[in-house]
Amino acid sequence: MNQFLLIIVPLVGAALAAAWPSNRTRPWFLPVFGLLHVVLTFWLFINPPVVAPEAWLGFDPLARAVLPAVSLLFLICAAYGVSYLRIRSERPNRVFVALLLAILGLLSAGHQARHLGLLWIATEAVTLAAVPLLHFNATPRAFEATWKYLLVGGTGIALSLLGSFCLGYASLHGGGVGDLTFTALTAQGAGLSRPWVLTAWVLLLVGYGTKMGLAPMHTWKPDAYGEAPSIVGAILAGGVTTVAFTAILRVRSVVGAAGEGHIADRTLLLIGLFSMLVAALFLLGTRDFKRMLAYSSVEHMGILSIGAALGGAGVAAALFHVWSNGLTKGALFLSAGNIRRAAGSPSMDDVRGMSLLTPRSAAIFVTGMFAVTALPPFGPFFSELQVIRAALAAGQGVATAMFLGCLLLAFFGLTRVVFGIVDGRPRPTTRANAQRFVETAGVIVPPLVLLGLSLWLGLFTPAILREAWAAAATQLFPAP
Amino acid sequence: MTPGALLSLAAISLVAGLVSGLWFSRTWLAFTLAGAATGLGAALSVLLGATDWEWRSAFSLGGEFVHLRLDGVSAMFLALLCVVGGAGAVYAREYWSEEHYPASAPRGRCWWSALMLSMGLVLTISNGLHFLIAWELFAVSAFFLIRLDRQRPEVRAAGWLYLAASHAGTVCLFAFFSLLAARTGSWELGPMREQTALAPLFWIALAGFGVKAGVFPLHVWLPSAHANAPSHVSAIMSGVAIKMGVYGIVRFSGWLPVPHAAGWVVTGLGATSALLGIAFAFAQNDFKRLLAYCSVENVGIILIGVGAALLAVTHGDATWGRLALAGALLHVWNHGAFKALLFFGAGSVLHATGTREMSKLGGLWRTMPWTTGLFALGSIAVSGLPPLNGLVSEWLVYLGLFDAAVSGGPAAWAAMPAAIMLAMAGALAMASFAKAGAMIFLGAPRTQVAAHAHECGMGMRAPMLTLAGLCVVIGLAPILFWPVVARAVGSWRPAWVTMEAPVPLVTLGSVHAGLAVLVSAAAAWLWRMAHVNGLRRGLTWDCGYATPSARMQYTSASFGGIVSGWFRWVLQPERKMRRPRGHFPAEAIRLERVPETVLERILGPVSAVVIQASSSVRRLQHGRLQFYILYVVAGLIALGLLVLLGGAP
Amino acid sequence: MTLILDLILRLAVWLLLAPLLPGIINKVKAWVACRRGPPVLQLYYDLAKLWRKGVVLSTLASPGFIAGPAVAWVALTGAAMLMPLGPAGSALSFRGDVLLLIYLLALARFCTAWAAMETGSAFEGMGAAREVSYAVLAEAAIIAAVLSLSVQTGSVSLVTMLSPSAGAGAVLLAAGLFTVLLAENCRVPFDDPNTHLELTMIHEVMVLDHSGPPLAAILHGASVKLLLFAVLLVQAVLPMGELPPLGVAGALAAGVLVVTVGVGLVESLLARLAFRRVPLLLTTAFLLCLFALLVAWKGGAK
Amino acid sequence: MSGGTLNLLIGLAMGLNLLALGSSRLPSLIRAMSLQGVFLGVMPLLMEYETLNWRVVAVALATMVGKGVLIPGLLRRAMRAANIEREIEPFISFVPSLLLGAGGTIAAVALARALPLLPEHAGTLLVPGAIASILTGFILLIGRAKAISQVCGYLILENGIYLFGLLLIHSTPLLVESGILLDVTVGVFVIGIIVDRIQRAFDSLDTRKLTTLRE
Repeated sequence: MNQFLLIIVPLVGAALAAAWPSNRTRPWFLPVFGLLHVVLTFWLFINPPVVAPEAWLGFDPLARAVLPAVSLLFLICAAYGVSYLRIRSERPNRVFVALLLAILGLLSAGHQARHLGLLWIATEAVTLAAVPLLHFNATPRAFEATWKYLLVGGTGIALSLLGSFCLGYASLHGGGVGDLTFTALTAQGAGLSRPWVLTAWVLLLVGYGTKMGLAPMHTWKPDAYGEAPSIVGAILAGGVTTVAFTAILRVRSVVGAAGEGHIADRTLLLIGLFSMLVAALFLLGTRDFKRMLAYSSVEHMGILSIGAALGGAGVAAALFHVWSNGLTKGALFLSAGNIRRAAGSPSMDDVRGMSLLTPRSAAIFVTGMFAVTALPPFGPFFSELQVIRAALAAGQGVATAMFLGCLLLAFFGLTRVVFGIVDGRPRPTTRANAQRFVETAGVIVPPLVLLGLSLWLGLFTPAILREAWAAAATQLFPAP
Repeated sequence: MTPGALLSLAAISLVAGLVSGLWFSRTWLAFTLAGAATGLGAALSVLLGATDWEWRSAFSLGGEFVHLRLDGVSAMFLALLCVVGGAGAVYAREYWSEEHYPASAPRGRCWWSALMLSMGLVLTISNGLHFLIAWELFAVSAFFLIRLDRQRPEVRAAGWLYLAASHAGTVCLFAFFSLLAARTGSWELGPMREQTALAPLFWIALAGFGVKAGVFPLHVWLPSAHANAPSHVSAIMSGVAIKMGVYGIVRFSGWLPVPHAAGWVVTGLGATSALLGIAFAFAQNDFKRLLAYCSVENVGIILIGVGAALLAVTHGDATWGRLALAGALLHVWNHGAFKALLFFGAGSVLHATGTREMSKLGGLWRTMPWTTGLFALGSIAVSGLPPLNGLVSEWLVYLGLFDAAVSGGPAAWAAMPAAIMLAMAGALAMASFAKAGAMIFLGAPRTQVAAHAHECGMGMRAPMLTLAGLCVVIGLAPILFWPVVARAVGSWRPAWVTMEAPVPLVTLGSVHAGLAVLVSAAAAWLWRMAHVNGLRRGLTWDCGYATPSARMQYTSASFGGIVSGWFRWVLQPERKMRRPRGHFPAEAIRLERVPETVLERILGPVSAVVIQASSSVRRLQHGRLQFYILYVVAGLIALGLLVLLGGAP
Repeated sequence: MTLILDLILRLAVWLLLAPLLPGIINKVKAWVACRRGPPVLQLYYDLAKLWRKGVVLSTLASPGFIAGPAVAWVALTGAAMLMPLGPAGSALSFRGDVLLLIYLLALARFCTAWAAMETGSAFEGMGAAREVSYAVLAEAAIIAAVLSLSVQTGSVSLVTMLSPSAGAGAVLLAAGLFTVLLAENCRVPFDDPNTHLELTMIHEVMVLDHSGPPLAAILHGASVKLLLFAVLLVQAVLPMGELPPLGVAGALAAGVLVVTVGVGLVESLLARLAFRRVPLLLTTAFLLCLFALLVAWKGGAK
Repeated sequence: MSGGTLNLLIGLAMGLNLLALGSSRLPSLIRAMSLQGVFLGVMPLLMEYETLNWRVVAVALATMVGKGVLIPGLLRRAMRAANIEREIEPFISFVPSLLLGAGGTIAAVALARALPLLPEHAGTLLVPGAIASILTGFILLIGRAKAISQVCGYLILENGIYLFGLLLIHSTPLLVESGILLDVTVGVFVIGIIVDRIQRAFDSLDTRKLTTLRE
């Protein structure tokens, strides 16, 4: 029952928020329902329910390994959202608040979906629900970004639907009775028709990869992250992408059961490395620090898919990375949002010396940058090291070398941009603009908390979390 | 007290310093000195005692149990860290004082404590994961120290270059430790010489630590970082921080099996760094850059010793290997002492004149007698001249090389060229420091700033005196330090442990002492004779030229001209000259700049290519939706082909 | 007691005999030029005179200007003390004393250069620059020579090193060391001690501003250095192992005389090299020593 | 007999693809698309006519209304607002797109053989038709400059997938139906709204204007 609550509670909240009259008090729905959701999630996390194998929806190990991170990230972003929406009080926030909560509900559904169709529906519902959030600023640039997000994402939707059809037909052709729960598909295993499975894998990888933002399907990301409010960016990067990732993981387990695991792994590894390389090259040149975050997110999606390509240990490491990257990226997005608001521009060309204008946000931004580039003792360091170790254990020496090389290039790019905007003497225009922005506790504490979580996650990874990741890995890769 | 107790005291006081540094400079100094003293106590108690100190935690950090270990090797480096760190802290309070740098002084104090703490951790930790953590913290705190004065663009550039290079090294270390963990199945570090399968890992470690150590082709970050950092930071960077790279090489060449070629490569690298590093130093005009390049040379000397020791491990006998390694380890201390002293001296010159260009200085000995004397002493030490400490360690390395050559094995092929290159490096070092001392302190002031310099205060003088004292003591009584070095050598290779000095260090020390006495006696006597016979002051002989001016003095460029001519192939100096024309030439210009060859001539083009690639890739994100969808289709097709090819059994 | 006596005698020999060599050289040059030339003891008279003279100190010079020559003089004498004298051996012999000797010479060079730079005169800067620069090659050559000796004799201390066996190596070594001697002591063809054109000088130009006792110290030190190199050369190449002590002493004296005369002849027959050619000659010397080393090593190998 | 009719309809749909590719005038493009939508709406009724149940009927109606009426209407409104009549200088001009489409259709028929089908589907043109429409959709999405043409392209792409989904409508109705309903929502609400907004923000529907976001 509780797993349904995870979905229903936020949706109810969304409905209430939509009905709520006051623009000033409506934002409080976000933290309240976020908190409720966190409580529910962690209650389920501590004592996980038994999931019936034929259930279409369930808090199974995979959901247990990822959903808490999303919920936590959402709560903190929600807390930030209250003060953010107070700053943006000139904009009506009815749609914004309602859809954010709706997204939380749909994310819970997507993470818990154990049925091909349900998973697809949830994922795409999230995609569509995110659309109005992207053009919250209602600038032409925002609409352009939304348009691209919509059509590229829509293509992704279409392809993943086609992929789902193919997988369904594979089961049908293999004598299945049309039961599309992952349990059934996995059970059918080698009975699935090989050509259809492979076609389905390619289509689903591209479709959900578009949503994850793997290169070369990442093109919507910089525009969307660059134009959307940073809180939306944080939730997209830390929440929505993870749904697509878990989708790929679930499909991967079916393909593995069908005996095509090695091909799937090869494709995952290659597309991951390619994404990292592309992202690193973009990072070397980009001059916009919000787009920079988008490319960094592409890079980390690459890391995730590389982890997924490395079997059990790699998947556990990747799930660890989902947590560490999501939380750290959140801190980066929120502090970047502060800097963006204070500076009035996201471009290195006009933003300088923010360490003098917004010292706290700048400090968080720099720390977050170091954290996300695997500086110990923050979370990403440990998770990426686990990925590296898994890769080496799997004998992927060359891939590891490329992986490290891309990390290095990305580090060059990120430090270049970050110190470019933090150092130096601010321009007078920036100075004037920054007068209107106050670093209140409301906009400083949430990113700080995220950084703290990332640190805690790295240094004192709770045994129960490791156990949850390992359980998820065994769920996807049952030990032969 | 046990080393453990002392170390925990040290850690506590450093943390207290880290906290208090933001507000109270005096308290910070007290805590830092306390930390340094206790740390030094711990190091010495291990070095003079017989047993290593080891501690395993009950709790786990990052999924691993904390495992600390202080043995001979790490204790040697720890002692150096404590001495230089403490001295630098004292120096910093006057040099980077609150009233001069209200903004950055507090930050500087905190990062200083952080740096000392993290380096201490690097030296004591014996678990791969935690080693990486401490290593990165150390790298980052050094980075923030370098860019203390971050309002200046060149400082920022130098800091970024350091960060980038250091991260490149760290990436190698990621690979190294992960491979180690993957092969051994745990992050635990310790002696595993018998697992010969691990030997190839040494190369990755060499690359990773070599960057930090500033070995010649990998030294690109070092000159600008040392030159642009505040001088006390340059001192600890050059005196201790780059030694962390040396520590890594020594440590893991001692714990892991080394490949057969390791000795050759390390010796070769060392010899190259020694010769080319000092050649670059001699060509510099910026005296802090000169010191920085000189650090490259000294790391080279250290590596020659280490390489000879590795040669002895692979083919050869322990006797000369032990000598070379002892020389190398002692040189780690010596270089730490005199290079920190020299950087402090440079700092007080910078403090007094505000310029790093030797061609704008001169004649400072009148206004800054203390600095002059101490700098001269440091120069004698760094040039490896008797009777100071520089010679002692170089002498040990030389003996190791000579014995290797005499032993006639294949190692001789490496030892003899190394010895010759070491000799040339020594001569060049002497030349460089004759030049530096002369250009800065002697002759006539070349500019107004040089004419109106002022001596540094006691706060900066005291640490210099301490370090100078250390140089003298090691020089005059090297035998006192032999047990320490022998202990370290013993913990590098237990088979090599020995207590009695295999070389007449006593004799060397007494000769040094006698020399010191005689020298001062002779100087005094000559001085007296001069006064007895009558002493007049007159103009310098100017060959009858009527109006000599300070600008007619030999400049640093002209002094180094001959040698930089010999090394033009690597120095590649850029010249801008206008020859004098006609009978009464109006003006003639000759400007010479020595570029960072490796950086500008090799890395520059490479990174240009990468940037080119990046910009051409970025052009794909041109905002046209149609193409974005095309990319999706392309991805679809590519993956489809991949699966088709992969699907083919 | 005997030790003290031995030390005093040794000092006497070195300090008293050293100034003889320049005299002999000048005499030889005079003979070749069919002049009468200055008396052999000329340098003694000069030193005595200088010792009594007052000092003119440059207004720019620091106390280092006087300390420098003193240190250099002590360093050179100390080096001489390490050098064995045939049967008498050396005052102090230990493993690696040869390296100390080399670095004592370097110390002397450093102090002379430092003192020269004190005056801020362009001439002396020029001289110091040349001195320290050419020293780089000279030291390489010396180390190569020393290496060859120690490889040949399997020892690292002078007393045992300097009893070589005759052979092709000896010839090469002789040539190399002789060239180094000329360079280190600033003789023709590297430098011309009697020229009076500052622009062309190395050593002499470094001491332009010195006068009185310091100058005396410098000149005497220079002569000690010359004797030192002569003794080194002779003992490095003459296989005197089997001779009786007196014979060895005689041979040593004769050898030193021959070297001195040789220097004189070279000075009177050759002209000073152009400066850009100097490195070439020094490199040749280095290569000679290197070949000597290879010969010694391969000889030892078989 | 129904199989024959079905194939006939699919053939017509494929023909409409070519029409859509070839026409430079937006109204005819929209008309082709809406007609295709109507055909697609009829198909499930044909396939399931012996076991006709309310769900199938609902799906069919939703499709016909959504794809045949609602979206075309919306696009027409936007077109009128932006008063554009025809596609000018497309990225891939009409003859090449026609050739591409035709070639693609042939390739689709060939490609469909590679994928094994169940006996009851063996006779149908569903798979080739689906592939052909998907291809057409992509060509329009990539090759056209006007937002409206791209939307049409997207919907034709969806039609292709719908065609494919009909293979499964018997075994796994829910997946298919939800997919269809979601298409309709995507189409109607979101795209419609955004097209409208863009029309207002840029007061044009030429995507050449939408290239301010770039590196």
